[in-house]
Amino acid sequence: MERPALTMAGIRKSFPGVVALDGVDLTLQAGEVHVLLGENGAGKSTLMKILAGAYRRDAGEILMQGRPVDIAGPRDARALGIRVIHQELSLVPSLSVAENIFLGAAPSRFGVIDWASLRARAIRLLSDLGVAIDPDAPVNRLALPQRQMVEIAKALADQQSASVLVMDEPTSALTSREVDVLFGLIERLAKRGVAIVYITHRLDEVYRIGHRVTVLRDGRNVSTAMLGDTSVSGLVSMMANRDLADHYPKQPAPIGNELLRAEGLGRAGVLEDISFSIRAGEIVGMAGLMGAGRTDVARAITGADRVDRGRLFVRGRAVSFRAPADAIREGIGLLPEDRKAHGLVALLNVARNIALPQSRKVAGPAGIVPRRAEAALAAPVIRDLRIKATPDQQTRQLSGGNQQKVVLGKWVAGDARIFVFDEPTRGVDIGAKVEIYQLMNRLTAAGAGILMISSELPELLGMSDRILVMHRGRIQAEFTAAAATQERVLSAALGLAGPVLSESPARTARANRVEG
Amino acid sequence: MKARRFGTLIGLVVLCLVLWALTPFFLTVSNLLNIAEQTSINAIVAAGMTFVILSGGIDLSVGSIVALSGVVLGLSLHAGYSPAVALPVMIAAGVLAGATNGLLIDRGRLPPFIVTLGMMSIARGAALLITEGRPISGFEESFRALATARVGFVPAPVLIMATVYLVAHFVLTRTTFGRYVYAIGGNEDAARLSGVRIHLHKPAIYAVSGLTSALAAMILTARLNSAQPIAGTMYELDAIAATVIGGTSLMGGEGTLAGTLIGALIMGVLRNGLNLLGVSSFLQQIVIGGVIVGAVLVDTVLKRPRT
Amino acid sequence: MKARRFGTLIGLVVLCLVLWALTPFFLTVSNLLNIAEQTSINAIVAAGMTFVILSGGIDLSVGSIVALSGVVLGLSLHAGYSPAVALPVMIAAGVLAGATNGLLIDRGRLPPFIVTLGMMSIARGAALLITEGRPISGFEESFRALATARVGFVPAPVLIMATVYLVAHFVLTRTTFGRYVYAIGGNEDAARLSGVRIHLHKPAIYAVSGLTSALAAMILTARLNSAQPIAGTMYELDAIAATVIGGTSLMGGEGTLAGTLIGALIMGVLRNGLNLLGVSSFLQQIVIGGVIVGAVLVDTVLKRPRT
Amino acid sequence: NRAGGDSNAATARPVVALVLKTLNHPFFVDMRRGAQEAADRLGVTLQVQAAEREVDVEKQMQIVENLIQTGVRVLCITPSGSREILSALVKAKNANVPVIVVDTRLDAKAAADAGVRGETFIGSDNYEGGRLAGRHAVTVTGGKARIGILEGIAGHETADSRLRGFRDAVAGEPGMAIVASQPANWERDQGFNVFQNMLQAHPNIDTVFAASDLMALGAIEAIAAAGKTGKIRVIGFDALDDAKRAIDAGTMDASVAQFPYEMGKAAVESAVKVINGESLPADIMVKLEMVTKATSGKATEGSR
Ligand SMILES: Nc1ncnc2c1ncn2[C@@H]1O[C@H](COP(=O)(O)OP(=O)(O)OP(=O)(O)O)[C@@H](O)[C@H]1O
Ligand SMILES: Nc1ncnc2c1ncn2[C@@H]1O[C@H](COP(=O)(O)OP(=O)(O)OP(=O)(O)O)[C@@H](O)[C@H]1O
Ligand SMILES: [Mg+2]
Ligand SMILES: [Mg+2]
Repeated sequence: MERPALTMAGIRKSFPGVVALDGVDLTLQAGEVHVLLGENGAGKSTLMKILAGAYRRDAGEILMQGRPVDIAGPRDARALGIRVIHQELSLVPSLSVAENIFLGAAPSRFGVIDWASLRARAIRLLSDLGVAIDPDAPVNRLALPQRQMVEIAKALADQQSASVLVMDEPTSALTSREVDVLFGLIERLAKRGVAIVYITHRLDEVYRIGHRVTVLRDGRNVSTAMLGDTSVSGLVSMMANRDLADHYPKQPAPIGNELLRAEGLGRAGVLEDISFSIRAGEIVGMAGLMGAGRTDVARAITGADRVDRGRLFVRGRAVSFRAPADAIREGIGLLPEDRKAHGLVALLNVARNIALPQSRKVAGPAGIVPRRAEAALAAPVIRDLRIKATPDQQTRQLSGGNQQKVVLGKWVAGDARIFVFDEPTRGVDIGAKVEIYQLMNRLTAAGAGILMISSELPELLGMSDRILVMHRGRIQAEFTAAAATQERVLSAALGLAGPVLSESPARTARANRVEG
Repeated sequence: MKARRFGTLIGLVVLCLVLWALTPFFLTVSNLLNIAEQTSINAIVAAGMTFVILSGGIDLSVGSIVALSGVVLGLSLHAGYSPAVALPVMIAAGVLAGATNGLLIDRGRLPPFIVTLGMMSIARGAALLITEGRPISGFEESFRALATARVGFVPAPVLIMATVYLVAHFVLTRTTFGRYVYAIGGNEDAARLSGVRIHLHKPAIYAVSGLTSALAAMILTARLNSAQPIAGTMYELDAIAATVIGGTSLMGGEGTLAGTLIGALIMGVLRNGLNLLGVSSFLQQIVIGGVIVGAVLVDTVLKRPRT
Repeated sequence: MKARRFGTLIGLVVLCLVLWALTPFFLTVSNLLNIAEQTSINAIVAAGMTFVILSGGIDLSVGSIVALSGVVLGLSLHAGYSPAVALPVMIAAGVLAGATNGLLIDRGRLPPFIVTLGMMSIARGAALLITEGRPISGFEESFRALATARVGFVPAPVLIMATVYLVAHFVLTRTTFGRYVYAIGGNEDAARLSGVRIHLHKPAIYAVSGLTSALAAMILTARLNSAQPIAGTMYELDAIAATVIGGTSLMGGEGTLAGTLIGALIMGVLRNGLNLLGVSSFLQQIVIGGVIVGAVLVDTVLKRPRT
Repeated sequence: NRAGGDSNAATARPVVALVLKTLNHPFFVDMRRGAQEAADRLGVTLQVQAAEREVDVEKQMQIVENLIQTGVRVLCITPSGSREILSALVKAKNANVPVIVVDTRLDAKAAADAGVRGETFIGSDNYEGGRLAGRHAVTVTGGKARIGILEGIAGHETADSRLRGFRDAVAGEPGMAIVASQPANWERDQGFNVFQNMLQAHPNIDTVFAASDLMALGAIEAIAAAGKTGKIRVIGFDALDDAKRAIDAGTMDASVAQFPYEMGKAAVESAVKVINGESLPADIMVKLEMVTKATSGKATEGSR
């Protein structure tokens, strides 16, 4: 066998109170796509951050082409040809897309930037990636998936010198179309001899592009194998040390009364004529391509954004939300898409984050919080969702997937009846995903209604009772679970199919409704 | 967080040890009471400032609000109202000015720095205007007792300071409002989406700062037996320094009141010590600047995680 | 960003129109040149402040650095050195003080507010110490020309200001250093992970602020024919106000120098106008405070996206 | 309660404290030098302390409280507030530290109420100085002038007295018109800017009164910039060195001299008398003088 492109041997890293990595080995060959798997908090990102020079290792060594190297900072890593797409996006919001892509590596002479060449190269790169993003737009104008594409473009900015490319959950915010483009690109790079580390929680992707797989558990190696020699269930049991019988354990609940109804919601330039309903016991899926407006719907019905037009009913009663607090009072909970920006107060501990929406209840009328009340509220949530953290830990110290579970936990702990989940399983490991699905089953069984926005079609198809498909700010189509297939949903999302393919309870209800 | 508070406390203790070694006048009961009394005004202002900074804001107007509420108090007392009337009126003035800051910041979505910079100028101008620039002096003993009385051997301002800190600490650690202060400072968007009514709580946070400024003005007026429209100049810098030395992050979301109190004491002890040692005024400025940076540096080094 | 700059410009124009309507003295060539000249010092300090604020920091020490580099200049000139020697020396003093800020902030990972607050006190103390509190006055005409000369009808300080702005604008918009300023302010972690040498650029950013403070001190000293250790008091607030009125975000990462210049002009025009109108001193403070808040409010309303 | 002070006093030279409003102003720098000269001559240790800002009476009060702890024998003070400082002086009295008041008088009634009595007052009257400046203006302009005034920090006692004195002196003269009065906050660069602006609105101003020389010196540069040197009389206050040079150069007309050096000297001399148990007169008035080109040589000598 030829000399490995990169070897990490015996890597140790501990944070105050946690051993994140405990003697981990990883070997990469040039030209391979090496999948790194593990439950949330297994240490995947930490290992890659050490490679990127973001953290210093406590022990262990790193060899490139057989030679030991010292990676003291991000610049060293770059100089060695290591490129990393981090799990938590790291872009500069106010700078343009083009500048972000070439940040730290802009073409310049004597410190003066060559803008023309910078733009031209950015445009070329973006079109290689097959995305239509304005290179001059400031990044803070982009939606999360677009930012993710910029992040990918940034890692590829000077591919010529890249020998190792790390992708930490690059597709967690992407829809299938962008995923296809990205995979094409990964294959081309691998052919060119780049060693690629690919971290994901989407097991379907593993077999599409991976050559070898390394599984971590609790900061230790479990195994490294050729993917041809493993099965999905084998991987799952390696990661979780248990078997998962069913990946989409949908348990239909009895459908009850209407909980929420939107009628003709609209906001200039963003949403148009959004009408649908959610009934007790129902999971309503919502599909769409990047930027279709799903997040805007979620925000509009939870009081996060104002709407220009339309009406909203909760249990048949017209409501108008001035702030999310009003929606929460009506029993509506929103799990936002971007947990870092909208979901977590990173400096607060886990218990206080979970208790935040329930503060009034925790505190009672006088507004005084009894000692440990929050911890008491949070403890069962931490247990039920298997969050790898203590109630007193700051949430910023948690792994990405565990942070996601904390955000979810905020609503589970309360008495919301209507849940709006925007990408609920983003960055969540396969075991936890199933737990979340089971949680959704429990919620619907108890009479709750759920709007689940997701870019993972299998999960939508597997868990929804109905699926709404959005296209350019409108509801393009609506399917019953039985009528929905991958192809039909996709073509609706692309705007190819007719407006409504199946009978739509919400629309029918609206057509038959008597004014007053 | 605990390590951090600890770090600042070490700084205070070291400072005290150094002064104890350098001058026999430092470690006497009367001097320590002296320091506590002198620290009280800055400490009280800094308590409100801590609320504001924890919420991710800043309040430059505290000094001017001290002046404004002070002259409101002075005028009320001179107009013949009893302290039982005049004090609520002056406190209302402070709270109102603070709440106005908060409303402008929240409703107008303006940077706190600018709004409170404007208020700094406006409140000062108003204080000068209503007094025509003259101090209002000479109050009855019943009122002056707020500064001069002693309970046991503890001066009244120190008692007031202790009460303010106990109440504020309770509010910050044990009430929903306190939680919201941290949540808003940590991530305002997330707090809003979690049902925190920002429109209610932001003005309240700045009102707290207005309230503590008014309480400080009360002590100051009693102490000087005079309400001056030019009082409180630069108080904002002292209060911010105390807060930040005490470990509260200017980014918001992180910090404690105990830290702020220690921060205020460090500044008070330092000034007192330099006076006792007879250090020249110019050198004092250099030493104070150095100690401010040094205190935070020690604290940061102690707290720094290995990465 | 463009809308925002536009908003502030509208504010400036409205202010000018109001003053034009109120007093015949406002819109004369000589008065406008006056304003430009009077604005130059604050504008130059604010240019450096803009670098610092764009990078997510703040510099409270600018006023003290003006004083310190001013007295260094005065002492050098009085010691018989020619301006060709004295000016580089005083500029080095300013740059050094600024770089020290930057090094402490970067290496010590200290909050810029605290470090520059410390430097504010230290540099002021140093300026007082080396002059024993006395001004240094009376310089040769060759040096004073920096303030008194005119090129055509344009006063030298205005030319210097224009040059500073052109160069600074070029640096901010066209060089890697300039873009790193935005990147560090926008997301320091991202900048670091992208290989930006924070350890190099942060001290440089504060050095720029020290440099502009020294340039301002040069004009101020020539203009007053005197270098004073108490010069520059409160310059930090004026410079920050100009920067923020000009649309630069105190969170860093967003803003322009053109905006800062407009912000400085708004403040200059306002002070000039109030003098021309003979507004009473108390009222002036209220009006200035109101206009600062008002200018940013108008700007924010114009820029606000509908949500 | 002053055991520490006593043992100190027994072994070392007696300590006299001089608490100034500030040391940022040449006026007080001169006062300190006078005091130091006397202290060296008379064999006492001088401790000089000052607040950073002239108007910060609370900080001055703290300094007094702290100095009392160290057992100073006599406290000389230039009060930042004539009534506000009394609270601190009461504490001095309770600690048996005699007080000598310099430059700014205590408010007589408030002092009596508080039971505070300074051993003596050394200084000259700011109000009188203002009147002196006003009368000088009337004399040199022949009773006909268009006057611009540069005010100090709003609400500042010293500046206010000087202004009142000046205004009272010119009030009776129908030909003396005050056309503009603006604050320049006691700063040189603000004196420049404000007067430059004032000239725009009132180009026919022919006389300036500035409540301190710092502002007057700024105004002189503004006048030079407008090419009006010699056409506008500038009257200042404090007779700072820079001002005297300007008077010699003819760019400034006059300044009221208060002789801070003399005040400082007299303060320490009086303190030593207090220590020796000698009695002092109630007031030690230091002369006020109009420094003009004719007198300036003499004046410069006098204040050194
Ligand atoms: N800065 C930090 N401080 C303290 N603990 C940390 C820090 N970063 C990571 N950890 C801990 O280290 C462990 C590994 O985290 P890491 O982010 O590497 O997990 P991961 O495998 O990437 O998980 P995920 O799939 O959820 O992204 C977790 O227990 C986490 O809480
Ligand atoms: N913060 C923002 N500022 C400006 N435009 C935004 C912002 N967020 C989203 N948009 C724009 O609004 C449109 C709808 O975005 P939205 O996030 O609702 O889409 P989505 O269907 O939820 O897609 P996804 O969830 O895959 O990002 C897109 O064109 C997007 O670019
Ligand atoms: Mg991870
Ligand atoms: Mg979305």
